[in-house]
Amino acid sequence: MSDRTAGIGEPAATEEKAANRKGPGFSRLFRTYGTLTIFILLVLLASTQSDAFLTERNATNLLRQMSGVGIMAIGMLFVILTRGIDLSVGSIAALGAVTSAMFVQDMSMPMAVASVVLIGAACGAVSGFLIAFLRLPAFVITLAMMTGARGLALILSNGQPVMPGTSGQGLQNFGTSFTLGLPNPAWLMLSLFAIAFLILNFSRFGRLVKAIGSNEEAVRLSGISVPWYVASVYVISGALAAVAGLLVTARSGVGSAQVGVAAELDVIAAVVIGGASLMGGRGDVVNTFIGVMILGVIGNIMNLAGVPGYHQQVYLGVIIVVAVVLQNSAQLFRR
Amino acid sequence: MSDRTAGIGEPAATEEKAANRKGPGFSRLFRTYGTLTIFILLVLLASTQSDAFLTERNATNLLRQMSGVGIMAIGMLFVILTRGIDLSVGSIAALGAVTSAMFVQDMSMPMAVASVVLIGAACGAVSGFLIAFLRLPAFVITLAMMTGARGLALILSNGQPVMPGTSGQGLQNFGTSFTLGLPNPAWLMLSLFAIAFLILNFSRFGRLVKAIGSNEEAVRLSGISVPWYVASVYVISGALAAVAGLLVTARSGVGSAQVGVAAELDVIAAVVIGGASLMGGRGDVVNTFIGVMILGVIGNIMNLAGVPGYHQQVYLGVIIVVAVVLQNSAQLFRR
Amino acid sequence: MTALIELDDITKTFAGIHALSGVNFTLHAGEVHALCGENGAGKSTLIRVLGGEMRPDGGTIRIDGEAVRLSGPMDAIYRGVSIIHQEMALAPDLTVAENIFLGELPARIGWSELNRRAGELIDRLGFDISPRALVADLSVAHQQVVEIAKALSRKARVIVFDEPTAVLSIGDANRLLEIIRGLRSDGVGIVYISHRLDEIFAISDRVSVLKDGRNAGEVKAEDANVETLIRMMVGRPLSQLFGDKPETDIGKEILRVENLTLPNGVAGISFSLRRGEIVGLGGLVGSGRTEVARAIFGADAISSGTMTLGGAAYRPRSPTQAVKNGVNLVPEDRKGQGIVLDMGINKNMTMANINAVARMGFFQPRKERGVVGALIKSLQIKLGAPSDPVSSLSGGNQQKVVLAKWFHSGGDVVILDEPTRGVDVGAKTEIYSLIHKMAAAGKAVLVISSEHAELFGLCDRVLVMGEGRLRGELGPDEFTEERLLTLSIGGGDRQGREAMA
Amino acid sequence: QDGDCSVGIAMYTLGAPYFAAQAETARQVAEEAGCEVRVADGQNDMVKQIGDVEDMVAAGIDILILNPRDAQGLVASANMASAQGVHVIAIDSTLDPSADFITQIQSSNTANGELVGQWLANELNGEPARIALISGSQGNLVGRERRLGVLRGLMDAQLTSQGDADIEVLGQGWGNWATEGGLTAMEDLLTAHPDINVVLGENDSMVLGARSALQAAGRLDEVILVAAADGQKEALQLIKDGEYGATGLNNPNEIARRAVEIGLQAMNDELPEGLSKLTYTDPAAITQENVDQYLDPESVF
Ligand SMILES: Nc1ncnc2c1ncn2[C@@H]1O[C@H](COP(=O)(O)OP(=O)(O)OP(=O)(O)O)[C@@H](O)[C@H]1O
Ligand SMILES: Nc1ncnc2c1ncn2[C@@H]1O[C@H](COP(=O)(O)OP(=O)(O)OP(=O)(O)O)[C@@H](O)[C@H]1O
Ligand SMILES: O[C@@H]1[C@H](O)[C@H](O)CO[C@H]1O
Ligand SMILES: [Mg+2]
Ligand SMILES: [Mg+2]
Repeated sequence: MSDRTAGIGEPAATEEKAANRKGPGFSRLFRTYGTLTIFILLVLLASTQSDAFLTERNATNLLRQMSGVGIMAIGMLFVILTRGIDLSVGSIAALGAVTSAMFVQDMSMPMAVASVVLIGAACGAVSGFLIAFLRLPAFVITLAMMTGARGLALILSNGQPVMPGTSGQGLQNFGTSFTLGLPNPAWLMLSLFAIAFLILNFSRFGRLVKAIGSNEEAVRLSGISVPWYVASVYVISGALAAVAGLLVTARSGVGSAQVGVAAELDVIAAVVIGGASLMGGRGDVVNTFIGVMILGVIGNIMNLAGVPGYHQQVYLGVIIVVAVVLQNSAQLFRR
Repeated sequence: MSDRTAGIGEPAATEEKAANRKGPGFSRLFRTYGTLTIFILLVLLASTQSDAFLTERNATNLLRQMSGVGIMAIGMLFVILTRGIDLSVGSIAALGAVTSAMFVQDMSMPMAVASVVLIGAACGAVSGFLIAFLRLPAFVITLAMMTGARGLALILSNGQPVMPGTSGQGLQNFGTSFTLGLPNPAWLMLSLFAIAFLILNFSRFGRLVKAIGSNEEAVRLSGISVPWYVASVYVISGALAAVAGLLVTARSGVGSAQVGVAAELDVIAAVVIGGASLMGGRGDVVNTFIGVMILGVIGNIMNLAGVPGYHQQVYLGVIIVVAVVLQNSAQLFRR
Repeated sequence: MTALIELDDITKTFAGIHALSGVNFTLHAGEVHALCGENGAGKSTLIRVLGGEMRPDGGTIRIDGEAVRLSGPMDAIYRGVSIIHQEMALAPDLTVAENIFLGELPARIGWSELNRRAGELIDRLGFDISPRALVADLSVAHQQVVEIAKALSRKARVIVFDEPTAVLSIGDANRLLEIIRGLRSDGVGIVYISHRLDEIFAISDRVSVLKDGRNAGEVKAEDANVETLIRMMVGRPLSQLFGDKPETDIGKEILRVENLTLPNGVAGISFSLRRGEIVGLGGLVGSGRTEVARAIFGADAISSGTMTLGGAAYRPRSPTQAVKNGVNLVPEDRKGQGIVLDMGINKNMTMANINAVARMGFFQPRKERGVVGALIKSLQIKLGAPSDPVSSLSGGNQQKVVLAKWFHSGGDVVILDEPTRGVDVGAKTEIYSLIHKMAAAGKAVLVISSEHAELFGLCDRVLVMGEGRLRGELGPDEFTEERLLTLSIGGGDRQGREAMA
Repeated sequence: QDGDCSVGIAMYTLGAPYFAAQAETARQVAEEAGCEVRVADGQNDMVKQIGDVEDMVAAGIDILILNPRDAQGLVASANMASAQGVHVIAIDSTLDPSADFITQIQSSNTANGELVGQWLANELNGEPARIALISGSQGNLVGRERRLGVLRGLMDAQLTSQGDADIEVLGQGWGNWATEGGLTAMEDLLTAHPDINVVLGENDSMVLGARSALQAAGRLDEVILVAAADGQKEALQLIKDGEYGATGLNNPNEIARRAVEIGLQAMNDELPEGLSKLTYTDPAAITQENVDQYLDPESVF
C-alpha cells in the first residue's frame, strides 16, 4: 500500500472541481460582488435622473439618513445568519429613543448611553432566551417583543415626545455635527460595520454564528453551547436597535415613542438585498452595508427626481424585486 | 393491523403511536388540542374580567371583527404549510377594499366581486411566480408586493375614501346584516374555513401542499410539478386577502386604502398561535381558526375590561408569548 | 429476449466534470443487477438519468427496446421505473398511506380506500406498519419499507435501490434482501447500489462497476469474488481491508459506565473502556447503540446510572461538558450532525477545539493554517483548497474531515458511530488506519457499526446490544457473525440463522 | 418661468385622506403658480421625514411646505432648510415655534373643541353626557388636543348653563384615524357600555365608522355623533341630512392653499407686514345650521 496517497477512494473529481467548474465559480463571484453590481447600476441610473445625486451634500445626507437602518441591519445580519429573525428592532429603537431622552436629563452622557444600550440588550436577552433556550419560534417571539417594547416606550413617555432639555444638548450636538467632513451618525454606523466585519470574519463568535445557521446540530455536537450564541445575537440586535433609537433622539432632539414603526421591514429588506439568506449561514458585513445603501439610494433618488409619493411605493416594490432577481441571477442562470 | 379501516378521514391519527409511546403521544395530543386548551383558558379568564364578555352580542362582535383576519389566515395557513410567508395580505386587502368600492359602482355585484377576487389572485400570482418558479425568497418578494399593492391602492383611490354610493348598498346590506343569528361576514369566514378544511384534508391539492412543506424534494420526485402548487398558495392567499378587503368595504361602507396596515402580523401570529410551524408541513385548519379566535379574544377582552391603550400592547406581547409557550409546552417538557 | 432497460453510451457533465462518459448498462426482467464503484464514480448520476430526473448530455435510453426521451420523473414512473433514493424521499408530516400514493393521490381523497390499499401493499411486504402512522414516527427501516411500497404501488417493473442498506442494521438489511428476492421472482428488474460487497454477492445476478464515470467492467456474481470487484473499483488490488493493527499497549481504564439507563428504554448498560483499546458496539437497528453513545457524550439526558472518567465522576449535561472532559463523538449522520457542509474544510476541522487556534476569541490565521495543514496531511484528505466548502468533497473525505475535527480536539475517549457509512472501500481502509492511529495515541475508541466484518476486523472486543440492553461481549476468538446475531437477537441460534438467511 | 420656482411638500404621511387632500391642494395651487412640485410621503416615520426634507433641499427647492411628524423632531430640518435659503411654512401639525420658519398655519383644536363642546352641551340640554371616546392613535398630540378641547368646551358650557357638569367618559377606543378602525372600536365600546348617549371622535372618518356600528346595532337614534375635527364631505352631508351632530372645521384645502400663497409671497419678497408666526384658520363647529357654508360635494376631501 505504498501509493495510498494516490487517489484511493477519491474520484479525481475534487481537484477538477476546483479548477474547471465555472458555474459555482461564477456564482461565487456574483454572490460576492452581485450586491455591489446592483449598487453601481443603481448609482449610474440615479445620476442620470438628478444632478443633485452625485453631490457631496447628497452623499452625506444619504449616509446620515441610513445610519439608523444600517446599525440595525448589523444586528439583523447576525440574527439572520443563525436562521432567526428579529421583528422587534423598530420598537426597541423607540424604547431607545425615549429612554435616551429621559436619561440624559439625570445622568452623565456615558452613563445614559450605557443604560440605553443595556435596555436594548435586555429586550434582546428576553427574546433570545425564549428563542434559544426554550426553542420557541423567533418570528412570533420577536413579534410579541415588537408589541411589548412599543407599549413600554409609550407608557414610559406617556405617549408624549420626551424633551431632553438643555442637559440633552450634548447628545444633540453629537447627533447633528460633523467630524472630518462626515456626519457623526455616519461615523458611528461605519465604525460599527467595521467592528462587525472583524467579529464576523476573524472571531470565534462570528464563525460559530455562521456555522450555527448552516448546521446547528453539527455545531452543538462539536461541544459548543449553541443556545448562548443564539441568544447573544438577539442581545446584539437589541442593543444596536437601542443605539439606532438613541441616534434618532440625537439627530432630532426629541425622544419619541413613534420612532421606527415598520423599521424591521426596511432592515430585513436591506440585509436580504445584501445577499444574506433567511435560511441562515449565508451573508456578510460588506454586502449588508451595500444592501443598506441600495435601499437608501432608492428612496433618495425618488425624492430627488420628484417621484410622487404613492408611486414611490410601487417603484420601491419593483426595484426590490429586481434587486433580488439580480442577486439570485447566478443561481437562476445555472438551472 | 386489524383496525386499519377504522378512523376514516383521519390522516393524522395513529393508534400505534398513541398506544406505544407516551412522550410523542402526549405531544400529539397537545399538538391537536393545545390551541383549544389555550382558547378555553383564555375564555375562562376573560369571563372573570367582564360580564359583557360571555354575551351573545359580544360573541357576534368577535366573530364579525375577526372575519377579515380569519379569512386571510386561511390563505396564510396554506402559504405557511409550504414553508412560505405572505407579508402582502394587508396591502392586498386594501386593494380589495378600494376596488370593490369602485367596481360596485359600474358592475353587477357578482361581476364586481369576481373582479376584486381576480385582482387579489393576480397579485398573489405575481408573488407566487417569483417565489415558486424563480425560487426567490418569499419574505422579500411579498414584502415588495406589500409595498407595491399598497401604493397601487393609494393611487387608485387617490388617497381618498371611495364611496360606493347607492349602487353599493347591496354590498353594504350584505356586510351589515345577519343570517340565522350570525353576521354575514362571520358566515363567510366560517364557510371558507369549512371549505379549507375539506381541501386540506380530503383533496390532493391540500395533501400535496402539506407534503411540499414537509419535504419538497419527495414531492418533486413523485413527479409532481411543485412550483404550480407553491404558486397556487400565493394566489389563494391573495384572493382571500382581497375578499377580506371587500368585507371591510361591505361592513364600513367605504373603500379605504388604509385597510389592513400591519395586518400580516396579526394574521401570521394567529396561524402560529394555531400551532402551525413556519418551517412548513405542520398546521391545520381547525387550530388556525382557534388561533384567530384567541387573538380576537385577547384584544376584545382588553377593550371590554377597559385596559388603557398603551398597556394593551404590553399585555398582548406577554399573552402571545404565553400562548406560544403553552403551544410548545409538550416539546419543552419532553426535553 | 429484449432487455427491460438498455442504457447506451450515456454521458453527463456538470460544468466541466464528466460524471458519466459513455456508460452502458442493461437490465433484464427478473434479475438483480448490482452497480458498484467508489464514491463519486457516477452511480447515483446514472440512475438519476434512468429515473428521468436528469437529462443525459448524450446517449440513448431504451425501455423494452424502444428509445425514449424521459421528460421527468413522472415519465419514468409511468414507464415503470421507480427509484428509491439514497436520501429518503418521504414527507415526514404525512401518513404512510399518503406517502405511498404521493404521486397519484386522487383529486378527492377517500381515506378508507387509500388506507386499505396501502395496508395491502405493506402486508405484501410482510411488515406491520399502520397506513395511518405519520412517517416522522417510523424507524428508518420502516421508512425504507414505505419507499418500497411506494414503488410497488406504481406497478414498477424496474426498481432501483441506491444504497438502501446504508442506514439499516444487518437484520433489517437481511429482511430487505428478502423482499428484493421476492420482487425478483415476481419478474421485477432490480438495480442495486451498495458499498457493502457481501450484500452484492448475496443478492445480485450481475455486477457492473463504474470508475470515474466509465464502465470498468461487468461480471456475473457467481464468477466474481471480493478481490476481483475491489480491483475493478479501485484499479488495483487491496491487500488488506482492515490494515495492520499496530501493537498498542492497552492501558488503564479511562471510562466506566455503570447501569446507564435512559428515558427511552435503554437500561442497565455497564461497560468500561481502556486507553489504547478499540471496542466495538454491535446490534440491530433500534437496539439503542446510538443513544448510549449520545448519552455518554451529553447530547441526550440520562435517567440513572453512573459514569466515571479517569476515576472521577462524570455526568455531562451537554456535549460542551463532554468535550471539556475529553469525550468525543463522531455522529452517525454525517451531513446532519457531523459537519457544516457549506463551511470551509479548515473551519470544520478546528471547530471542536477553537481555543487552540484562537486568542482572546480571535483566530490566529497562521496557527490555524498550520494545524489544518498538518491534519490534512496526516489524514491524507484529498481536497482542492483547505478553504473549499466541505460539500466539495466526496463522502469518504467528508467523513475524514469529521475524524480530523476530533483528532485535533485531543480527547481521551472517542466514540465513532457508523464511521464508514456510505464510504467506499478505498476510503474505508484509510479510516480504519486512522482509528488505529487514535488507539495508538492512547485514546479509548468505541466503534458502533452495523457491518460485522468491520467490527471484527477493527476491534479488540465487541459489545452487543439488543432491545436497549447490553446482551454480552465477544472476545477476538468469538468473532463470528453467528455469535453476534445470536446475542443481538437474544434468542437461540435458530433465530439467528433465520435472520441471516 | 418653469424652473424659477420649486416647491417641496413634505407630508408626514399620505396614508390618510386628510393629508392626501392637503398635499393635493398644495400641489395644485403651486402648479397653477407655475412652480415645479415634489411631494414626499413621510410614511408616519419621523426619520423618514427628516430625510425627505434633506433630499428636497438637496434637490434645490425654494419653498418648503412642512406638515411635521413631530413638533421638536423636525426643528433641525426646518432650520437647515431656512439656512439654505428655503422659505419654510409649517402646516396642520404643530412645529415648535423656536424653529426658523415663516409661519404655521393650522386650525385651533382648542377653539374648535370649545365650539363643538358648546354645541353638544346645548344638544344634551341638561342630560348627563355618557361618552364613548374614539381616539386616533396612541401618543398623538393632535388627538389629545382635540379630545381635551371638546371635553373642556362641554364642561364649561354645562357649568355655565347648569352650574354643574355631569360628564362621564365610559371608555376610550382606538380607531387609527380610519373608518374601519372607528367601526371596530365602536363595536367593542357598545358591548362594554350599552348605556352611552354620545360618540366623540377625534376625526370624522372614525365617527363615520362608529356610525356604521351603531346602525348595525340599531342604536343610531339614541346617540349623538360628534367629531372634534375635519369637516370631511361625507360627514357634512350627514350633518345636512340631520344624521350626524357636529364637527370642528379643519379644512385641509384651505390650510394648504394659504400656505402655498404665503410661500410664494415670501419668495417674491411680498410678505404682508406683521405676519405672525402662528396663523389659525377661523374656528367653527359645523352643524346643520351652518353646514351649507362648508359643504362642497365636488371637493376632494
Ligand atoms: N448536481 C450535481 N452538480 C455537480 N456535480 C455533481 C452533481 N451530481 C453529481 N455530481 C458529481 O458527479 C460525480 C458523480 O456523482 P454521483 O453522485 O453519481 O456518485 P456516486 O457514485 O453515487 O457516489 P456515492 O457512492 O458517494 O454516492 C461526482 O464527482 C459528483 O461530485
Ligand atoms: N420501530 C421504531 N419505531 C419508532 N422509533 C424507533 C423504532 N426503531 C427505533 N426507533 C427510534 O430510534 C432509536 C434507535 O436507536 P439507535 O439509533 O440508538 O439504535 P442503533 O442501535 O444505534 O441503530 P442504528 O443502527 O440505526 O444506529 C430508538 O431508540 C427509537 O427512539
Ligand atoms: O387633521 C388630521 C386628520 O384628522 C387625520 O385624519 C388624522 O390626523 C390629523 O392631524
Ligand atoms: Mg450515490
Ligand atoms: Mg445508530
